[in-house]
Amino acid sequence: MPVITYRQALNDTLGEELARDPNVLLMGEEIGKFQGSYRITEGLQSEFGKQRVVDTPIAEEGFVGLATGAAMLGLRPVVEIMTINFILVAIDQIVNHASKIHYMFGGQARVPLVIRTPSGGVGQLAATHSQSFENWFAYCPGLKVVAPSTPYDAKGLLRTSIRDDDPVIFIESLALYDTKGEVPQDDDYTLPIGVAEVKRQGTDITVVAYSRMTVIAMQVAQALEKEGISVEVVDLRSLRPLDRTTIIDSVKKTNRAVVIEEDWRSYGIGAEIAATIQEEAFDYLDAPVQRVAGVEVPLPYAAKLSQASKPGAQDLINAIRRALQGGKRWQK
Amino acid sequence: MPVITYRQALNDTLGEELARDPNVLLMGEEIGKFQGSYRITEGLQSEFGKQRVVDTPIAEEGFVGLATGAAMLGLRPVVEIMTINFILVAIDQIVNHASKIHYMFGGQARVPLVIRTPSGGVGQLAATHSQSFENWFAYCPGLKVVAPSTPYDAKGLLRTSIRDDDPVIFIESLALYDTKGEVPQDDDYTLPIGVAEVKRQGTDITVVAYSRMTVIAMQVAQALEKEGISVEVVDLRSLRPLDRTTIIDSVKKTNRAVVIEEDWRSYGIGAEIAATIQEEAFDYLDAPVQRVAGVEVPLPYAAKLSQASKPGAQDLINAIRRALQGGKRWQK
Amino acid sequence: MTKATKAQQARAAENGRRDLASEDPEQLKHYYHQMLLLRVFEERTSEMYTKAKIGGYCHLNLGEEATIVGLMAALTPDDYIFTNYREHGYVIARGADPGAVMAELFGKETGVSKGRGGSMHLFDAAKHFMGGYAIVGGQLPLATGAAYALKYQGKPGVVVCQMGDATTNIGAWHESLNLAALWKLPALFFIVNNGYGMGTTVEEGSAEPELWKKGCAFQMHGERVDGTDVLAVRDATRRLRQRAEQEGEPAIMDVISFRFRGHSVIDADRYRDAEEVKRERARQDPVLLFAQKLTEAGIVDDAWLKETADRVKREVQEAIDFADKSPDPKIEELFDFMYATPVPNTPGRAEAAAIAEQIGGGR
Amino acid sequence: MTKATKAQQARAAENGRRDLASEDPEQLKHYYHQMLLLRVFEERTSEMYTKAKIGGYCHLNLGEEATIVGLMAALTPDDYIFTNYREHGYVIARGADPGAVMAELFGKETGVSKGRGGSMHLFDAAKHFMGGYAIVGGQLPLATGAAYALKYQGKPGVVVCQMGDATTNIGAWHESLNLAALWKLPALFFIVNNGYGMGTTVEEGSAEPELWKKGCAFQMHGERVDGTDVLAVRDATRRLRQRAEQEGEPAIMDVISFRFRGHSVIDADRYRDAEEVKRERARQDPVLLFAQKLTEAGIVDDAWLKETADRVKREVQEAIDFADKSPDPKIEELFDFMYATPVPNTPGRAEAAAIAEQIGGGR
Ligand SMILES: Cc1ncc(C[n+]2csc(CCOP(=O)(O)OP(=O)(O)O)c2C)c(N)n1
Ligand SMILES: Cc1ncc(C[n+]2csc(CCOP(=O)(O)OP(=O)(O)O)c2C)c(N)n1
Ligand SMILES: [Mg+2]
Ligand SMILES: [Mg+2]
Repeated sequence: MPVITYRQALNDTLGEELARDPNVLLMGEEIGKFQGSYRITEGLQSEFGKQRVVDTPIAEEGFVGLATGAAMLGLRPVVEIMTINFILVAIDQIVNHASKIHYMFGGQARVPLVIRTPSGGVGQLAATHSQSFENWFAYCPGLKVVAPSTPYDAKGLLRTSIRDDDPVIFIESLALYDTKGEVPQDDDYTLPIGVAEVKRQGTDITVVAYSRMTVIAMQVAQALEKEGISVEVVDLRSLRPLDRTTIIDSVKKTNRAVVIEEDWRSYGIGAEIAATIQEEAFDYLDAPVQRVAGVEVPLPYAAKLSQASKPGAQDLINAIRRALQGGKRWQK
Repeated sequence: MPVITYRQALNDTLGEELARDPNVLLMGEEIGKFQGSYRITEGLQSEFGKQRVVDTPIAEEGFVGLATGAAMLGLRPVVEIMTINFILVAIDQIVNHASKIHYMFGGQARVPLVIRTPSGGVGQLAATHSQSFENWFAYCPGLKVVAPSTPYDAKGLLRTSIRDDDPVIFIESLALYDTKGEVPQDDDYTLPIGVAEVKRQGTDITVVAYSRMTVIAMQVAQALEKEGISVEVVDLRSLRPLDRTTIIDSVKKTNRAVVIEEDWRSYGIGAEIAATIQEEAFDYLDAPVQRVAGVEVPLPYAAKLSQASKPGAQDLINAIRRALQGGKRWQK
Repeated sequence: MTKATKAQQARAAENGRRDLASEDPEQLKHYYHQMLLLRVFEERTSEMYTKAKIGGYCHLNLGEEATIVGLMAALTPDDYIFTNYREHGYVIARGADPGAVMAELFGKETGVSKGRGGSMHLFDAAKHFMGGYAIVGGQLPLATGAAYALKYQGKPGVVVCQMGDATTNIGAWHESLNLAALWKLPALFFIVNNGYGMGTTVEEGSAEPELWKKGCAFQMHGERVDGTDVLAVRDATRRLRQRAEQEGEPAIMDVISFRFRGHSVIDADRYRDAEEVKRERARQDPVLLFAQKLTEAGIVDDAWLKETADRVKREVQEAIDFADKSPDPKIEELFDFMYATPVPNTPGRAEAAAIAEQIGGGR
Repeated sequence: MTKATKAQQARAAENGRRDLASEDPEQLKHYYHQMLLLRVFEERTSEMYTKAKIGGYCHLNLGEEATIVGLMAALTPDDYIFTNYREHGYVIARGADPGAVMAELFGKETGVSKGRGGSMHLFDAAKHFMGGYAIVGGQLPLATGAAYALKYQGKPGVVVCQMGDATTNIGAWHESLNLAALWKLPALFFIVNNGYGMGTTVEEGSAEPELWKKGCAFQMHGERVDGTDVLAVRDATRRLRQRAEQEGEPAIMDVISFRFRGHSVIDADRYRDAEEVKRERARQDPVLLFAQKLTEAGIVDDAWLKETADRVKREVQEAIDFADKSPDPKIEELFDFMYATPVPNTPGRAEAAAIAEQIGGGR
């Protein structure tokens, strides 16, 4: 398999799906003439034309709703929201409309819509440009939410999302766009939505992660191996539906778990993971599930403060050690 | 103390604060001439005039942002969003703006803003009119989120919220408006934000609840008392900041916990409560923390389906029994 | 701008009442029958609500009958319709079975939305009725997108986006109309101007109270139409519909009528002067007005009117009986329609059955 | 409407360049100094960004100098200003210390937002500069609310809401202007029309490309102004400011200038023809044009220009040195400013100190 970047995997997949199905179209701000703020759609407008790759005014509520209505009539729009911070002005169309149309109308209309957007922070983008809201969408029945961590997963999940007949929120990460990995070229390679993957086998502790945090988890797992600590890494891949079975099976084997998330700690994704584990693997847990997450502040701009507020490898290592120190219950 | 309704407690408090401070004003759709969709502001426009009780066009993003900007210049607006479902069109102003202004600008501006809105469902209001989004706001640093369950708490917390210099999301419930309770008339009666209350002492199990679910919890606690089951009820009162100490102290005493919430189960308020308990009271837990929550569907209109989707007393009783069956760990 | 405005004022005038000479009598009778059907359907709906057969929020079309029938008379089967939550009449006039509509209000499995949607969320895919939406302004971007799809796929037809007057003050209005004008989409923005958003008048909500003029910000044509005149509505819609379909010129229709009752069935309407409401209802009753016109023109007589009234009464009673006899949706099917494309780790029939069982244990 | 439009076109013409006879030479020199200060400040800012002294996103005011200085020259200390993220020059021209602005860009404790905000989030309460906002359209409702507060409290002054051309296509524009017009608020909606929203032209984004006309939907007056002419901007602002303050008549100013570089410092500007950009920059350079005018009018000579250039160079270097020497915010103060009213169960100095310690252990 050729090794390409996460960006390239997305760009390839969008191009292939545009070529495959005339009802697929891309829509968003600056995705055409500008080539995409983060160059995910580079070259696609010149290849497929302005009808298929549509530059929009700054009107997220308008064009997200427009894409939803177009999907109801059979188009398959793939919308780019420049970053997830800007999705708030469009969230009524997604949550009060797109997510409910199929169920609320008794199955009479389908909404084959994909909304791609990068979540999380990088550099010093500060409070309004560094947020994570995937937990908000994961909360909503009727939506499907995926968050690939590798170029391989990005391709497989984007294909599936575009071919899926429900609204899919496709979570990307600015910090992942330049990461590289093997990606199958096979035309019908897809990955299922709603299924997590054990990205690394381990026996001492389970680390649950998604998107960019999976990359950190894999690095930490490798580093700790030298110390003789065997870390199993579960990559959620999908946040809704959540694949609880894969998480629980892993924890039943390792008896310990840490979840790492880039979002704010309270009421974040990790809360659901920890709650689920204690519900379904209570008798297997030798220590409380630890959470590593973003510090709860509007992310400050200053480099040091910003760094101090984001979860990193060292935080994960510390949490793993805490979890391993938690002695076996029956020894207490 | 006189016994009045939750609605009356809110109406009284709004009137008193309008009388006390000329910078306090009410703003929202149909709160004046129409007397308020749920009559919370009844009579206030005739008493205080159109300058103090302002009817707005249907433009939530506009007037929530307007109230935020007015607050930056020293006014103390109390905004009514008719129901929390409609707050989605205004959420960018709340989360990307109001919640960040004080911190992001280094403390140079304050936002003494209160946004009142009823959350949850009643009757057969169906998918677009029965949602709970308080977990979304509770997730955001910079906001304070309160959710009173009684007329007593409603008065004390609304007063504090109006006198607080930060943006406060004040969560009400359509189903609570007609409930009655004692309310102090004392002019400086207030309740602190960020502090939970043990509404009922018990020894066998802790039930964590907020808003309307607290009422159900209290009923269930009373009913189970006859069976000799002693239930302690912790009413969160505030969702942000979350008073973890009160929750943990209770669970350390009872060794068992159930959380009941009206929102959707996955990624809801209960997830954070369960995650927190297993983190901070792991060694005291004799059974997994149980969650009683809304079924994850866009709430169907049909009475039977709607009823089947909402959490109720029986669900709580079942969960309590499950939790009590969880034997002591060291007996396993 | 200047030119456009003049043209618009001319139109507004031209949209005055017409005489009936040129009309097919049978058509006119059909219009009357439909208008009366909507009238009686809504009166009985309000009765059923007070009898607790209907729950949730319920908004009636009383006073809006000519607007609805005139609109539908101008549309083709290719066209699509998106509306707000005050939509019972639109679905019926578009051709849905009144029984299936009443069944939806009753929350029955036989309802147009299978009992899942209720009064505010009616849908009929076969009739291209694309939904009632209960978030003010929510239907605007959706309808604009449907128009986008028609243009993209080169299909005939236009999309009608119905809304209330107060909806022109929300952001979605601005974004949707700008996109429709910018991309020349076959869309009609059809404002049912009943003078109120709940208790707020048009003047209290919109800095430009002449709503048909608000298209100026998008160089979009707009017209005012008498919504109590079924023929005026039909003809204006026909003209603008054709323009939208053939020239890709979307337009605004500002269709004036009077709201007979409160905002919804539970609104006591205290903020309006009872006397004035009574007066206006008499003055602007589309059904009454049309009956008089048809009688004066010798197209119908009292006998026919009586007979039509009886027929409508029967038809609505049948709708109610159908709704009454229809089965509730099964709790076992609670998760049906959750997703169009099945996905793992999602509850289905088994989980729903478990809930149903538990309910036995009382929920 | 017709009348308004005529008036507007007249205004647009009247906003042409004026001669300098009637002006106070010292004032004119001051304007020039300010414009050059902004020019050099931004050029050095871009240099500092490439040197990685500045992070995040960074948008420059190059080409906008006359717009900014003209606007500020017309405002009083009572007035308030809200802007978008392209605001360095606005804060400086409003009177903030350039050193404190550069320090903010460097993320230092001495910055105008104490290093918490960065380039897109500048604030200076003392100068009534109420913030740079980085969500397109986000500042509009806020500014409208500030105007509401002035009216409510009967205070003098107006609120200027600066934004870019592409911002007129988002919903917040519609809701804010409607409220401002409906409630007669002392607000000026000041559009910095540089022809582009990133790579999208005005025509590609707005169905009404004459942005000053978009007020028609709210019966709000609008004017086009030459943004490369400091006096034209000053005088139009003065006139409309007074109208807003005294008659409660908000207005739109459509102020045209040319964006010298890419949308932000990291934008290579590939979507514009390099040749044309070069041509336009020469043709529409406000600093150059003003220098020529002042020289022709005999108000300044080459010596003064040279001396002013040196002075500005020094001033900007001092700003950079100040920023460089300033301390970083302390991690121990991470939670300062979290809430204005203290509340229990919230992290504070102790928790921040714990994080700082942990960082020692590398984060
Ligand atoms: C975003 C949003 N805000 C508020 C409401 C509550 N609400 C429902 S209908 C309505 C009035 C709408 O008036 P109009 O558009 O004129 O339609 P009408 O009901 O008069 O037909 C309001 C405020 C809502 N459903 N959605
Ligand atoms: C709601 C939202 N959508 C998209 C963006 C990304 N964005 C930042 S600036 C910009 C262009 C704005 O253009 P304009 O209003 O003309 O201002 P200019 O940058 O030209 O000064 C865009 C699309 C954003 N910040 N917020
Ligand atoms: Mg209306
Ligand atoms: Mg611009």
